[in-house]
Amino acid sequence: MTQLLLLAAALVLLTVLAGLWRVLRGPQRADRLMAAQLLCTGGIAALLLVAAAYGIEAIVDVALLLALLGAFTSVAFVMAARLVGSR
Amino acid sequence: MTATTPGGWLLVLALTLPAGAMLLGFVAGGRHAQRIALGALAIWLAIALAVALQVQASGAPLAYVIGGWQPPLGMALRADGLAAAMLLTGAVVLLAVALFGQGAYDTPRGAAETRAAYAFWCFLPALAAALAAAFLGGDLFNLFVALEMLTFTALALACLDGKPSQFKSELRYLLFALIGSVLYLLGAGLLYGAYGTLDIALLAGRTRADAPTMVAGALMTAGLIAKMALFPLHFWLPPAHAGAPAAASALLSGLVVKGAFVLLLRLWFWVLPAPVVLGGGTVLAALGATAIVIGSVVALRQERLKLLVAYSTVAQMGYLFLMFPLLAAADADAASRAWLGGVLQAVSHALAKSAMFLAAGLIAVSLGHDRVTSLGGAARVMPITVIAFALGGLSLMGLPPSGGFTAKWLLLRASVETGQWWWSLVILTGGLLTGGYVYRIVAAALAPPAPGCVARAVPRPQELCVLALAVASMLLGVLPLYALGLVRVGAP
Amino acid sequence: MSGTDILALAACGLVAIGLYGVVAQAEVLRKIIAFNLLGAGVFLLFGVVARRGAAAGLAADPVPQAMVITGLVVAFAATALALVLTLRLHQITGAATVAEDPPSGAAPDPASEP
Amino acid sequence: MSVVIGIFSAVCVLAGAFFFLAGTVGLIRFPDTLSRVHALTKADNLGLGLIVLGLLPLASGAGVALKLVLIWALVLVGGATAAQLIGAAAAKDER
Amino acid sequence: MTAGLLFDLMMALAVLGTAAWTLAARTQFAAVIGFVATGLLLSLVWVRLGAVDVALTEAAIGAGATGVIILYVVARLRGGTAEISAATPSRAQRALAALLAVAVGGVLALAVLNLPDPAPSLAEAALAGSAPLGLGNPVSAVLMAHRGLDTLLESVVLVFAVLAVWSMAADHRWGGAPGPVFRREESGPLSLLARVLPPVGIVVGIYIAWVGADAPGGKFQGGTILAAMWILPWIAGLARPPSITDWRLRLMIAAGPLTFLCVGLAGFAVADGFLSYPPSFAKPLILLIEAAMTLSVAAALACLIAGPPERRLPPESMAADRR
Repeated sequence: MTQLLLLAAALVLLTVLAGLWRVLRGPQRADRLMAAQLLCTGGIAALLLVAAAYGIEAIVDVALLLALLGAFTSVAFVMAARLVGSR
Repeated sequence: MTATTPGGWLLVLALTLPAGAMLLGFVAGGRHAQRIALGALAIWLAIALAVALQVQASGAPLAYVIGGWQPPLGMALRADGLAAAMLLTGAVVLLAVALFGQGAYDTPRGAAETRAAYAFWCFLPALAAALAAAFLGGDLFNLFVALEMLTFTALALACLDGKPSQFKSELRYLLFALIGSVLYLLGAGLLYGAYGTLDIALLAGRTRADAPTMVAGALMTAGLIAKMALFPLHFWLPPAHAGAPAAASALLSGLVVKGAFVLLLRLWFWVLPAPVVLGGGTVLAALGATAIVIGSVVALRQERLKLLVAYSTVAQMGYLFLMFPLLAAADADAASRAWLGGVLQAVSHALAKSAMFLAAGLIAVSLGHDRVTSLGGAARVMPITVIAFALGGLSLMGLPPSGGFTAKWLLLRASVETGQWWWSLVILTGGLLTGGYVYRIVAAALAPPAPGCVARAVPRPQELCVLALAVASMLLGVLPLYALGLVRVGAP
Repeated sequence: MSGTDILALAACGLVAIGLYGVVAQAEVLRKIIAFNLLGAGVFLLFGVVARRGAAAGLAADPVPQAMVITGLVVAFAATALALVLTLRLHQITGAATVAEDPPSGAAPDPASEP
Repeated sequence: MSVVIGIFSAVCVLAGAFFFLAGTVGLIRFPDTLSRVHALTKADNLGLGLIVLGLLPLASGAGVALKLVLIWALVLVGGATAAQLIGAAAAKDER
Repeated sequence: MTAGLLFDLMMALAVLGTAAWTLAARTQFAAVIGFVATGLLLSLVWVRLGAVDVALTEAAIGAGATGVIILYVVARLRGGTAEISAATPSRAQRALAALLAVAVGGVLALAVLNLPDPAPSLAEAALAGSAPLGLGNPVSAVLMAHRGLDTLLESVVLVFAVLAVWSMAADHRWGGAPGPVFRREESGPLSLLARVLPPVGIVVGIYIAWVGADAPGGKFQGGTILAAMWILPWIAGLARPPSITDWRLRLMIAAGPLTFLCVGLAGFAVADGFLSYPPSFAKPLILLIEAAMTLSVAAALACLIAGPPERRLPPESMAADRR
């Protein structure tokens, strides 16, 4: 089971990184914002899988923090993008 | 093994009192901040004096093991002669600047809190806390935090006027200082990786001349000399120091750069292994010598009084690096003289330069400008200020009986005794050039006023603060030598 | 070569990238971002040191970890300070770099000294 | 742990990972921003949701399980809000 | 083992790739996104390095808070293209910078790879030292006791920074509220999030701060979450930051370091001296400091993100805020 969970974590991370590469290229701000969000979600998934694989509960807290601040950060970014856009 | 010495609690007090005063002033604001700061700085001077007396009397460094946790896991505060002398200097300069600042940053009863005054009275005790942390810290990482405290305080003080022309040079200063800190931190990380501690006393004598140690030493030195504006990393300093308000310039040039200097001494003569010091010291001294010559020549050609004084700081900081190869020399007597000379140079420069910056500020207020060519009449309106400026200048030149004279004389002797006579040529040349630019100012100030020039009188108390600092830098030269023995306590 | 060594090299690479950015980029804002990358590299090096010091059943030496936590907070405060200065510089003068002014404006005007 | 639960977990986790993969492929292949937003939200919510579902039986206690669900809920709410705002911004950009 | 190695290699390349991309990004906005992405990856690396406490801090402060604060400045900088291109270093200068960077990186790599093996470590000492304090998390023990002075000074540095940021304001704006004004969003997803998220976030923030004594977490991480939950209603236009002359705000910012300082000095009377805790009472005292610090970190971070005061409040509320 541990192996499987770690494999899934690596798979998620790998696909997220591949997607990241695509989206960081843009062309729009929206694409880049999505890139960050995708990375955040992928990171959370990978962390949860690793936490379960090794049985380290504290890692779940990292994922929790990422989920909370991820929501906050994406919204803050969109609001800032609006400020930039309104120039 | 560090043990808490009798009187070690004084070190805790020297650190916590100004920090607490800053926090209380921050909350209370307005007029209260001013009163808290003045009171705290006065007590701080008494504490610094007590520390110096205790070190002098016991002839051994003071130490305090925080929380009873022994290094390497815990941390210690230590005050050797160097720390005690610098702490005392800092306390004198800070109190003088605080009294001086009462003129410009006073909040009268019932008046609303203003931005500049609030920031000034909060950041004075903040600077005291930062200096105490930098001088007394016994742990390289703790000293990193102290460096950042110094940077933040210095930057805020420099921007006190909120003048548009100033933001660019202060931002450049901040970038330099931050990169300097990061490089220092990088070196500290390597040292921890190599030795498993960052306690200076534990590292002393344990370091090896291997790759991690050498690289760490190089990175930390580079970071610190960027903060001290040693040639060729000096160009941020003159505009940053000259653009600040007078009280801030005095603190920046007099004290803030000395924080990094003390760290550099700790790094080189306690932490780094002897072979590195032997080889690298000459390089540092060569850079210092270049700084002396170039800084003085450029100062000589400045049109603005404050920029001139700022370039003089670049040159005078150069002298501090001359002690590095002399200390590494085999001759113990000469090394001891070089140590005393170098530290004395730092102290006397702090006193003299802060007096000169404050004097330059008063002159600028009185005349409404600080163009060197039209200072005529200044000596008539404010003789005390001009005398103070001249006394500070004498100390920088190294004329007897000033503190600068004793410092430069000791360095000169040490350089001859160790057979490194070429440094003495630099010292003499620097003295002559310094004489040139000080003469330029004093002569211009003594000249009759240009027609149409209106010079306003300046408040007498402010003039007296300036004079007190200049006289203190003079008195340093007439102190009997045994009193200076303080500096030798715990020397490397 | 162990995994920790690979991450150690990544830390060195991050330091190099950050240093290049700080020196070679013109805009202050990008310099600040690069400064943060440089800082991240330095902290990562502490992480490598901590990992190498794993002992007593701990996955990493707690002392460098505590230093990094302190360092991260200090670096954040420094970034905030640099940013506010950048913003004010821009608001007042319209400048986005710290390049030398043309010589005429280089000398600060001391006339308005308090 | 019973075999049934183990298989359930494995299937859910792998399905979640697959959704991430599918979302990424969509992200790479789709031509315009709005359809990429669509691909992303699917991957996000379903992929993470399945992984959380798969990990729930493995959780060591109720507290951890609660945290897992909370994480998913937060990602859902945050992702939905951000996607809506991003979409609105992107639509404005394209106009 | 080789799978782990491959994973490390992948993470290292990803971090370096996003970092390089951050520098190369065409717009400042893109550069910030790249920076946040790098930070996110780094927090995964920290988990990999076994430093979960740092992973939390990196995610909260290194990536989240730093990214947001940079972005709000990016959003307000305009133009300056001519000036920027004039100040951009020439190709030769850039090559020189690259050479310098590669040299430093190379020398550093040489040094790191030559660190002694086995590495010196204080892990054992820290573990032994945390037991008498009743703390299960040695990192917290190091932060609060063994290297307590660092933490104390660091919390003071945060106050320095807030004050420095405020003091950059224009004179006539002194006494105003920090930051730009956001349009009030009565409905829509943002306003919903700004109402739903803070209650959850506050609970999570307090939990992360509380759990720090025995598991990864602590005041800085929890405080950052609380700060974010304070900022959110602000950018949704639902709440207004208080005036910087409001003494309650100032007390909140200074409460943490003041409490730390007082407990530290009380050590002279009730324990072995400065910053030492009486053995039977260590944990409650540490928790007291942590609680005050969490509040202060939250307030200080929120103030740092909001920036200097940018507008004056209406006169009547000014009078109320001033004592």
